[in-house]
Amino acid sequence: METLLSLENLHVSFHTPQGDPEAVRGVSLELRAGETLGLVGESGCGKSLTALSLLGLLPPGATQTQDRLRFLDREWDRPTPEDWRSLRGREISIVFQEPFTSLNPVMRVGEQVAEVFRLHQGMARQAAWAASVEMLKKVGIPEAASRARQYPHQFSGGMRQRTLIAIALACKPRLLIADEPTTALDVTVQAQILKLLKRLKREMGLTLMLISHDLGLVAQMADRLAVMYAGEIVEMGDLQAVLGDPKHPYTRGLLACLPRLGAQGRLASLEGQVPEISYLPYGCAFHPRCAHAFKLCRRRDPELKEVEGRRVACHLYGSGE
Amino acid sequence: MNAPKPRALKWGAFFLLLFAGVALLAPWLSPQNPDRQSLAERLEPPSPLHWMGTDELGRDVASRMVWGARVSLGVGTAAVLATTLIGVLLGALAGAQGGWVDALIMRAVDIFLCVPTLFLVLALIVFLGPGIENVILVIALTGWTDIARLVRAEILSLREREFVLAARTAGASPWRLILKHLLPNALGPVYVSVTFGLAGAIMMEAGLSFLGLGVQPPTPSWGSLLTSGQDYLQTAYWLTLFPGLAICSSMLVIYLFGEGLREYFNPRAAQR
Amino acid sequence: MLLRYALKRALFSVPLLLGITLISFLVLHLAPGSPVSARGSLNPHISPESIRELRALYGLDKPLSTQYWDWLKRCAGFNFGDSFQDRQSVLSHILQALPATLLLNGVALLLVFGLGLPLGIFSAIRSGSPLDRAFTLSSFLAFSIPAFVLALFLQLVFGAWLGWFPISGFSSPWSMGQGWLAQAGDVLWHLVLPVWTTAFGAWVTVAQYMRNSTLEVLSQDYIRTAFAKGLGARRITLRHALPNALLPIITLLGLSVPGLVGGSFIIETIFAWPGMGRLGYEAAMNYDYPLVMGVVVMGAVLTVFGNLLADICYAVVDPRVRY
Amino acid sequence: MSRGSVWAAGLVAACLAFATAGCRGRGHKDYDRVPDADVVANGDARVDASIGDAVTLNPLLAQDSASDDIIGLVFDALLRYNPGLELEGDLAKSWQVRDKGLRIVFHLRRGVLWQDGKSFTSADVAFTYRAIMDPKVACPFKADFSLVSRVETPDPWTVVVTYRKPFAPALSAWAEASILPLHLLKGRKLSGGSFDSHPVGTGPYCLVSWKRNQSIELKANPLYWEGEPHIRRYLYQIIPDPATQVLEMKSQNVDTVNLSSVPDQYRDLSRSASFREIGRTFRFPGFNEYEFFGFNLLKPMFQDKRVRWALSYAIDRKALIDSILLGYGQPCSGPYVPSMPAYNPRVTPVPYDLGKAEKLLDEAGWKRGKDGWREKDGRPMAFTIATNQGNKVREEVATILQQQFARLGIRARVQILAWSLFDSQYVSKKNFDTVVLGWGLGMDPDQYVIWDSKESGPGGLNFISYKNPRVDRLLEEGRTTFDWKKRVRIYRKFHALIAADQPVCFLFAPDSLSAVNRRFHGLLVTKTGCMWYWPTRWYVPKSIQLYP
Repeated sequence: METLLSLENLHVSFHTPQGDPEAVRGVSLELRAGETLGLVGESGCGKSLTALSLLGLLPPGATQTQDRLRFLDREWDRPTPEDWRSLRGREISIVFQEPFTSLNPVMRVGEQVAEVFRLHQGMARQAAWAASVEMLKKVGIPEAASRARQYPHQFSGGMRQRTLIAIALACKPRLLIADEPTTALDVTVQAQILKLLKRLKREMGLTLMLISHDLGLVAQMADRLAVMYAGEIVEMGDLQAVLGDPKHPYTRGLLACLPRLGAQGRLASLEGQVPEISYLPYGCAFHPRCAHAFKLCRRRDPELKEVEGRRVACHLYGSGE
Repeated sequence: MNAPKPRALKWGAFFLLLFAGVALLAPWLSPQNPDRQSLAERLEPPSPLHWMGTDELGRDVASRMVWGARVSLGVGTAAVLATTLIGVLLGALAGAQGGWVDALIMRAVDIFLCVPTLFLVLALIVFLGPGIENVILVIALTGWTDIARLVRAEILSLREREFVLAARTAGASPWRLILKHLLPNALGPVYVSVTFGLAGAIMMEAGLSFLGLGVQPPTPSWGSLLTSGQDYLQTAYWLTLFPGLAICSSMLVIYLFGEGLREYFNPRAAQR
Repeated sequence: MLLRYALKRALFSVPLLLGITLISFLVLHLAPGSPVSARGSLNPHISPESIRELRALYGLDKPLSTQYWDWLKRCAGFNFGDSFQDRQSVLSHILQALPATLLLNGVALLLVFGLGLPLGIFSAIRSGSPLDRAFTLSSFLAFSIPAFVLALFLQLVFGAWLGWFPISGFSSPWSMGQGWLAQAGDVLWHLVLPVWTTAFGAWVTVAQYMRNSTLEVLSQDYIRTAFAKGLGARRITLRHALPNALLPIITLLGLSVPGLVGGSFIIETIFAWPGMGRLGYEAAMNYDYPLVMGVVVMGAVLTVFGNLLADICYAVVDPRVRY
Repeated sequence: MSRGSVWAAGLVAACLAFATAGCRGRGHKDYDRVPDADVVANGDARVDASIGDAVTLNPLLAQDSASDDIIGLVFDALLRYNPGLELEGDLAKSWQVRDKGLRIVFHLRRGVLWQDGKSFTSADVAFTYRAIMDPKVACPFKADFSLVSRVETPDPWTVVVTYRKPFAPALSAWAEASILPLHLLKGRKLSGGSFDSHPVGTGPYCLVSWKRNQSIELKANPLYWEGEPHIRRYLYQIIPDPATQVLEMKSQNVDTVNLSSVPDQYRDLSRSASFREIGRTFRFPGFNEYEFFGFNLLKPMFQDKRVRWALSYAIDRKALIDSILLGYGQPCSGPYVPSMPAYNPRVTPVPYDLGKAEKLLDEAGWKRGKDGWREKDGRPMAFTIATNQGNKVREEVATILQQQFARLGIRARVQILAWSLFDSQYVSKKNFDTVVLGWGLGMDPDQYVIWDSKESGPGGLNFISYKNPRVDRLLEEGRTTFDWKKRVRIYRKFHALIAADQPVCFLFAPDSLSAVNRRFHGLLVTKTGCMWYWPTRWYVPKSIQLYP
């Protein structure tokens, strides 16, 4: 499978009166066409920022730098607003976590979908409306024709998320980023949305980047998995490799916290908390919470290295077993 | 993620305390006795002796400004607070409850807007007699209607939000629903109306004192200084300049303080 | 569905108007003094005996309830009675003063919203920039300049010194003979300075409200979704940010409808503008009950109508409110 | 370009597009040294500025000065005052007083026409009397004619008025009553009718148009019995703000302005060289208005004459005039203004003498306590000074008096109230200590309604409750003697008596200040004014006429 997108050495920092702390400290990743990459980590580890940086949608007050961003045959080191606009909606789309506030409350739902058709494919008003109704049907909204005329506040949470998906996939983008798509929904609706995403991915040959703090959810969907901690990717590889034999202490800790059917005894939990990005410890950011931490971990921040079919950023594997 | 810019809040609070200090410490700060007339020095421009010149009766404008701060800032802030309090609460109640409560409050708004204020004031003077509290009462009685309608409109559009419905289903009492959920998001227009409300209240105090409801001569207030300056605008500009600047700067202080508060409570909106 | 709501509100406004007139009538009579004392007292020429006759003529000696009832009956037939001062019909007084005030406030309102809204949006988008800070500071300066200072400045510079505009007055005195168009041009020419004074302080308020509400809207999630769709900044501002930011402004517009009729006494006095401000003030000062009630009724109708209009517009623009 | 100037420029450009008539630059020639200066020419117009609009043009209803101004030009009365402030004939050529004042016979001028061409006869005078007394009209100055028993018209040119009691002020009443046209009003609505805004009189100017609260346009009456006025058009422009009036005057959009209420504007105009080229300023002693500081004589503190005199000595009248009126006023010593014939020159205004004031108060028992404030049997010497809101002069007087009395150890508090409140709750109910007020008097010296003890009842004008039988007798006598010289002597004695009693401290009479455009010639300027007989005297030389 050829590489759809590759990102090298992404840094995201916020400027505040007390200095410019970095929320993302040199993340590099690539996405192969047609695969599903899961990006997991506790909240505040920079996974959403990484996703947003792929579309240049960082909130004001944040600045992003990267060595190179390559998408199919195009390549940039510092994309201009026009470059970002050429990607957004047409090549890469995104679905956010908050369905309740992500739709314009005073515009009809059908119109918000049709807008993308009119903009990217220059469709006339009628054609765009028909296409939008079609798209809403595709994402599983009942009586799409009549519901399209309604307003967002008349839709349930699940239906609004489906609309957002319809908007994102209207122009058949190559990559769909789903940033915690189901977090705000209840469990039953969650399952439906995931099933929908799987179906659409298959039908439209999509590449999917699924971001979540819920390992269980990602495990059902992803082909490859990347674990982030304090603004860095600490372990990345095939799903089975990472889940079956987790190498990085943090990954191991995360998996230990997952409730298992039939398992007895107290759930394990990781001591300590995710460090504040403006007061990061030296060397490996995880070392204060790592049982195996030794002198080197406290001095140097480990790079990602190939270890048994996946890449890990930990000194345990650097200098021999 | 990043700490909100405390600068606006810091500067706002600093100036607010400064103005309040000037008002409270008037007796010690005022260079001369504000009521001492010296008809010989009538309408003199600002000079080392009189920093802000003298008024039509030869009284020192600088000391009248310092003493005037006591009335104007006192009445101004109290009236604006009262107006905002009544307006926000009734507006929120009308917006959140809807139905007959909403109709009742909104019709009260219509009534208060239409009753001729001048006669209301004159009637009040007879029954309550002149006095600063009555000035605050009148300003509040006639001022709350605008804010009420603005807040009600904001609340109406918030009402449908899921998180509100969720809170309501969880059995939140109307007041908890309003105070905890609806109001924090509906305070947008309130900031603006408070800022402009202050200047309005200061000028209204002058109007009401002019009719005999508020302070009686020779007690100074910024508003009365300004209105008496109108007759000498061409010959004595300073009678109008300094009260005008004072009102403008107090508006600025309230704005800075408000902006600081907003940044503190709602960083996302202010970050744009 | 909206029609039902509007009809319900319109029907409900009749008792409301009655309520307003009753309360105003009571407040009028509670206030100390009376039409007779306002003019006649302490005037050596007027004898107590003719004051008594005046009271009888005005019907002031009848009990309050009958006075109100008589007024209400006449009011039903659109006859608001005669002004105490010159016994001309109240309606004729109002109809003479109303056009001047509607013209002045109407044009000022257009200017205020026409200028205030774009500037508010502009400074919200540029929020935080030195330009925005300068704009906010200048808006406070503008707001705290008293009307009479600005009026005098305009009169001195543009009236007396440059002579571009007339210093005061509604129309050139000897313009009776000219054609309709010339007279209209003449009135517009007289309108310039008063409108500028009226609008100057107000458009700043609208600009700040707009800036504030635009800032609020720009931080919402659906704006981020719009960007994610790849829409251009201009389209996002017009199609997504503006409609939502305008909501509080509609209420503001509704609130300024009564102001349309009220007229500002100070500006009308300085520019010798024959408007409702002066009419209302003089009627109040002379305790001219029928004239005051006439002005109150008209103000009430417009206020109730203004608020009703604002609520309907709000429901039209914001689907969430439609009930 | 910063945003501020971009916006301003945009607005100005937009307004300029409106400017149709272009600017009205008025090059002014040198009005005095004009070749045809003394050639009486007809034409041009006089634009007069007034603070308020006329309320009604119906003489039966008019009470405000603006209405009186216009009515004075459209109508005539039987008599009028001359520059010497004595009565002379107007519509009546001459008059006699018969049977010791019980009957007055007026001999009317012949050949006088109404503005609509009908001839003026005695029937009009009789009709006017009946209209004034009509209860449905409730004419405010009806009282001046209450003593009339009959008005007969033996022939079209004589009117005989019979009184139940001799009533000297009757002559001045007939000098103020405008005569109404019988043929236009007979059987029609006397008040509230169309006549109120379309009056027809016998005066020098007729009404052209009345744009309410804007302007009243009059034109010369070709049939006027003293000859058609030279100035063919007169415009009464309503400009409520004195400062704006002065601006319009400087740009020659207005020709005559009354500046009495804005002495600082008068001073600037009279000192300005540029204004002197186009206009003249006039200052005359005021003749019908004075301000006073009145006591409530029902209050024990003020019943002691020494206290009243002490307070009067404590008032520095010169300082009041210099600071409030910029010196444009005369201190007065009694209920008359220095320029009135009835003023008693031998009674001098109370001098400013703190020493005497201190002595008198000590004698009266109001001694200074340890803290310097005066008190008597434990009660502090304190009272309120009340006045009505809206009158800047009185507010400043009250505030200054408070300060001047403080020097004497008296705690005075100022109370400024809206007029209706002041009148109904304080003055009529007599619950006040002292007031700062003023009286506007007519031409006739009779002040019965103000000072007679019988007038101190509720609603009466003697609200200070001044009772002095000798004064009552003098007033009664003054009302019944027609001989002008004897009347003047009576009222001068009355003036001296009141001054001795000091029921009120008479303060000052503001001067009357005005400005007139220099292009007008033929002004009759006397000690008492410059507007005398202007309709028949004023003219503008052809070469410098401003209006077509």
